[in-house]
Amino acid sequence: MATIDADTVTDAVPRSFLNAEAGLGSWLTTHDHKRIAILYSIGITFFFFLGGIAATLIRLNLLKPSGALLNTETYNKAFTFHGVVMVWFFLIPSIPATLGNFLLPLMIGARDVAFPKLNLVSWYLYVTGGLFTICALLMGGVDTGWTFYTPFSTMFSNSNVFLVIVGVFVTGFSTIFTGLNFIVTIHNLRMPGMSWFKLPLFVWAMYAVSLVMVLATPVLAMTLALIGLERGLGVGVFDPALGGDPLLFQHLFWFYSHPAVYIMILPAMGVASEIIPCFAQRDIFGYRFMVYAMVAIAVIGFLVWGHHMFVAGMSVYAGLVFSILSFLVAVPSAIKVFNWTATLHKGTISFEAPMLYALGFVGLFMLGGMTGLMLAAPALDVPLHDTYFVIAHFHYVMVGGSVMAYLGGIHYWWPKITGKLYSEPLAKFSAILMFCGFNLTFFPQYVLGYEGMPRRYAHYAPQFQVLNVLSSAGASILAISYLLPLFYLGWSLFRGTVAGDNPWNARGLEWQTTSPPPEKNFYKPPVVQQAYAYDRPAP
Amino acid sequence: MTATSPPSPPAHAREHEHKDPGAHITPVRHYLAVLATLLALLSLSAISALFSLGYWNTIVNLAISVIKTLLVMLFFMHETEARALTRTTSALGFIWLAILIGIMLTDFLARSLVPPPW
Amino acid sequence: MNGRFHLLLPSASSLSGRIDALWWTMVCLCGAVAIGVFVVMWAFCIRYRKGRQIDRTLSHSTTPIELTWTLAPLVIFVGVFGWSLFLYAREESPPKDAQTIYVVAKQWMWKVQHPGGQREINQLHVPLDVSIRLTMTSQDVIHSFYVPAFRVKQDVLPGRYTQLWFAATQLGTFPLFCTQYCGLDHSRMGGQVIVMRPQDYASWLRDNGGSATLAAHGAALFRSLGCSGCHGTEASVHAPDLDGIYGRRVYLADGSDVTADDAYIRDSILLPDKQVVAGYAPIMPSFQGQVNEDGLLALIAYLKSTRAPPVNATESTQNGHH
Amino acid sequence: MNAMNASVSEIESLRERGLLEKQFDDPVQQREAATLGMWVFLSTEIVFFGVLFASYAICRILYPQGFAAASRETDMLMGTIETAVLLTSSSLIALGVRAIKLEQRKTAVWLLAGTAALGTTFLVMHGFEYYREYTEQLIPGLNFARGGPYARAIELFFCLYYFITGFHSLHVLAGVCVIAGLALRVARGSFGSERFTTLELTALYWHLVDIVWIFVYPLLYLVGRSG
Repeated sequence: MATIDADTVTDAVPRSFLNAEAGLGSWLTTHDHKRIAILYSIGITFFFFLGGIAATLIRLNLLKPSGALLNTETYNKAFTFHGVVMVWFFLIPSIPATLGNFLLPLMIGARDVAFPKLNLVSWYLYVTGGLFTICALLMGGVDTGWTFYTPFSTMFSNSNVFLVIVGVFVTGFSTIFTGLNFIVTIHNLRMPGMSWFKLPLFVWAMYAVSLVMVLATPVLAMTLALIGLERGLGVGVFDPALGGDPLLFQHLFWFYSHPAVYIMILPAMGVASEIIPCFAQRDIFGYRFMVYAMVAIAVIGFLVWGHHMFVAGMSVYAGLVFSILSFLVAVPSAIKVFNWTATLHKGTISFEAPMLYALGFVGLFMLGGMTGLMLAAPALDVPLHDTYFVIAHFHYVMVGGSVMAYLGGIHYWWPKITGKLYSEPLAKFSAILMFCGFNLTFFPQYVLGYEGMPRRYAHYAPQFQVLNVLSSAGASILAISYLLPLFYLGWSLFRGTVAGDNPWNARGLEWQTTSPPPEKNFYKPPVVQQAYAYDRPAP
Repeated sequence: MTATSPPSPPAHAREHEHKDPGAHITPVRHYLAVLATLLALLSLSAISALFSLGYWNTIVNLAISVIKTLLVMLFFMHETEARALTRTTSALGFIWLAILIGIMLTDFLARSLVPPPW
Repeated sequence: MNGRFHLLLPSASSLSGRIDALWWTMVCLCGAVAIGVFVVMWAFCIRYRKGRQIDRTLSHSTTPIELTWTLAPLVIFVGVFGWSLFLYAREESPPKDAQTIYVVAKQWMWKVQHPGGQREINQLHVPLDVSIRLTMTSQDVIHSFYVPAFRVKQDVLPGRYTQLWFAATQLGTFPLFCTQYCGLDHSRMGGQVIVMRPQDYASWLRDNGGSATLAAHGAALFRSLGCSGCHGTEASVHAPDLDGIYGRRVYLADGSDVTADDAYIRDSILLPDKQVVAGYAPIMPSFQGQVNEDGLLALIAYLKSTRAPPVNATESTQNGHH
Repeated sequence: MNAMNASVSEIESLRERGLLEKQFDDPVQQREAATLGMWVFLSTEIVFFGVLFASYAICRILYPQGFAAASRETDMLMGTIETAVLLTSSSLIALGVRAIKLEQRKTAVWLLAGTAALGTTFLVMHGFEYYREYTEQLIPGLNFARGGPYARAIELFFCLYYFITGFHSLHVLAGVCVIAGLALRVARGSFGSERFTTLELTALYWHLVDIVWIFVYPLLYLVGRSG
């Protein structure tokens, strides 16, 4: 339990973890989970806009059927770079490394994560991996697609695949160590009285995500190592000339990559499960079912990777096994969507920006999830696989889901992290703009996919141009809506009004300490209540 | 359900009391006995490989390896005294490996079967 | 390829109608649930918004409704799975009488070879209402043969044969795409599938049938590579007789038996001692590197065209092993 | 001295002597966290090597005779001795941790040094094996020269052989360096019955490296020996 000696707030600027020590050195060698979370958020924002630039190039190029901007090779490198940066350097670390690092110890009443030094090592691994990937970009980029399918990535691509592989390999270990840190923290550092079923759903999300991170990422590390060795030696396990089977690579790659998409979505579910009860001022609907659903998604998520390979030459029987399991994994997600909606029942709902992002998340995640159901049926996956239907599906879940929830979480905990309030009207405007821009960008791609436009095409058949122009128009609106938060959140850092300890009247231990919290998290030990006890006043 | 605000405790109580694994000291002869069994099993697997038992060779070798692994895990890694959580974590890696190989086999073994007539 | 934009994709193959039925059912089902949830969400947001005086006492028994929306999706999903399972199995098992056309995918082109010897690049002429089975392989990376109008798609793997079948039910020209990323000109590796009336198709075959049929080309290769030296009828070397081998059960040295299909013949040419026939010494050299994918397909076509010698011949030669 | 309910003064003294980090409340919680963290890391190592075993399993199913022929090319005697060396080193480090808990510093130093020595012997024997295979032209990508029907399968086997033994030897090398370092620190007296968690974790890591080899040995050296 956190033994605290209360020392009162003395000078004008309240002492907090932000100004506990000054100087860049103190930031780069900090062991404080809150500072490491902020270091991560800087890296993540940088990589988000780097990937965003690649996305803009792609959308501009697709304005014309014969490619408006880039030649074919640059286009191939642009979508590969967009994929690699967005998947490994933004989506996977975004919520766990920033909000997770900052809030997990606070939410369970601990002073820090279990291994603070390992937490800092994870950040340096993440940055080193990032540097390798940027170095690969500067040396001419990669043209294999973020999936590195063999034998193209090992035998036929002469772009610097090796550098990106080393980059992703190193960042993979940053994810493993973060997962390890969270598992041990949740198991061992809960304050007395904080039993498992009093944990907020965000902590449950971090636990489920850490399980997936720890058990899936090593498979990626070794698979990419095999690719690197095969490129170096010229001979390897996936080489068809040697009798190796390219499908073996796809099995190993997707055994990691499907759980990886659950690494991206589970934290978003945790954030939504925190925001919706707060702005509906009502207990979450079906807390136990939500917990079991999260852990079920994490575990069953490991059994379903084959739905990426229905048309890849896999046997019919394996296709059917993976299909039924993929339908099974969709059930917990359906439960969660219904529970979020039911949480609004009989609440006192207010519509601040975090709530708009959370409601947007629930809506778009549901649409994304449903189209996932269509792709889980092999008979429908055969015509739709590797078309823009799949692109629209995973962007609905990733951009409509994870990015919306990440921004919702940033807005929701912004007062707690920085102690300042952002400008509410601007935030609401950018949330609504993002919702509209997003739908205009990706809904036409569902129709394009149904029409049969394949993905990763630098040039496309002229009949697809109308929808592509629509999609590119939506993309420009989306880009603007992503730039807006940079300004008004940055502005609030300097000019924002001071936020109290609990501006949203939320429940949870992190709202029982000052904002921004002191370096040791709590001045006096927090009071443990039932999770989401909105029927009682905040302690 | 009142808020349980514990007093500032000199010695807090963890929810579940459990004995401290570090304190228990196993005698030396246990370690040597385990080592002897391991080396015996090693020679057994080497000798068994020389007999032509068809596919049983692989099964025997793998079974011996599993026994050796259990011996090392239970005695050298003090799994017997560790708490349930550590035991489940140690088993997790092997279970996930079994999932990977098991479901992958449904593809590689079923590929030669002719697709269903219906 | 400059078809004008039409929202509804043409349904031009025997199975595309059934797949569209499943597709539109799923669209309506998901649409209904999505609209349902949106309406409920909007209703709650308006009805229970802050500042509106309304009864907000919570009833605490949530389990029954939780169970309903756990089991209901499960039942629907199993239903959809059953339907798609039935369809997928039909898609994956071509009818016995399907005509085989060989496709070799190469970095950024489709090479099509008809049994009659006709060769096409990025084009495929097929007769109306005839089941066509495409036996496909790739010379370099993974490609994917996709005709949206027929709702068929199959990845084409190097070192292995994959197959795809359809029966075209609509005349006309339909776009063909490569959907598995295969490098620089992946987006240009498209083509057309031209569905013709049977008599037009027959005349097209005659006009383009200039070069020898695939089987004849295979027979020439069979002699030029020296296969006939051992496997010919008057050969002195003790080697299995290959007449009428295609589709027959072959008994191997290690006691197992296998059907002599395309893959078996291809492996026997490139890796002769992988599956040695019972009663024969593994003396056949490997032809790896001496014959390319097109040559292999020609040899297979030739072996398919040979007939087993009449039954009254001596027992030993009939099933090719002693 | 690891009393369960240490009083506040004891906890403060532990913190001054750097035996208890600030985020933990008592030494038992700290040790449990360290052990759990190590076991989670060991699970990731099992899955990390598991991918190689999965590839081995699939390739062996595709080419059973080829793998049997290739396995006959490896040196079975050398493999058996290496396994025995690693098993013994595993027992030595277990005894070493026991000795530290009993404050028998002298024996602990010798046991740890013995473990590191056996680890190095293992690596040296691997060096000889690789050199012998180099002279017999069995290294794919370098000078692989094998004819016969199973040439491709043998090359595939040896690709896997070098990947598996290579990654394993890297782990053994890392283990040997860490254990040698610990032996020095034990000799200088910085470990005792109060502070042995680092030693225990290194022992867990070394036992895992041993377990991986327990599975590698039959899969690489004992296939088709009865030929």
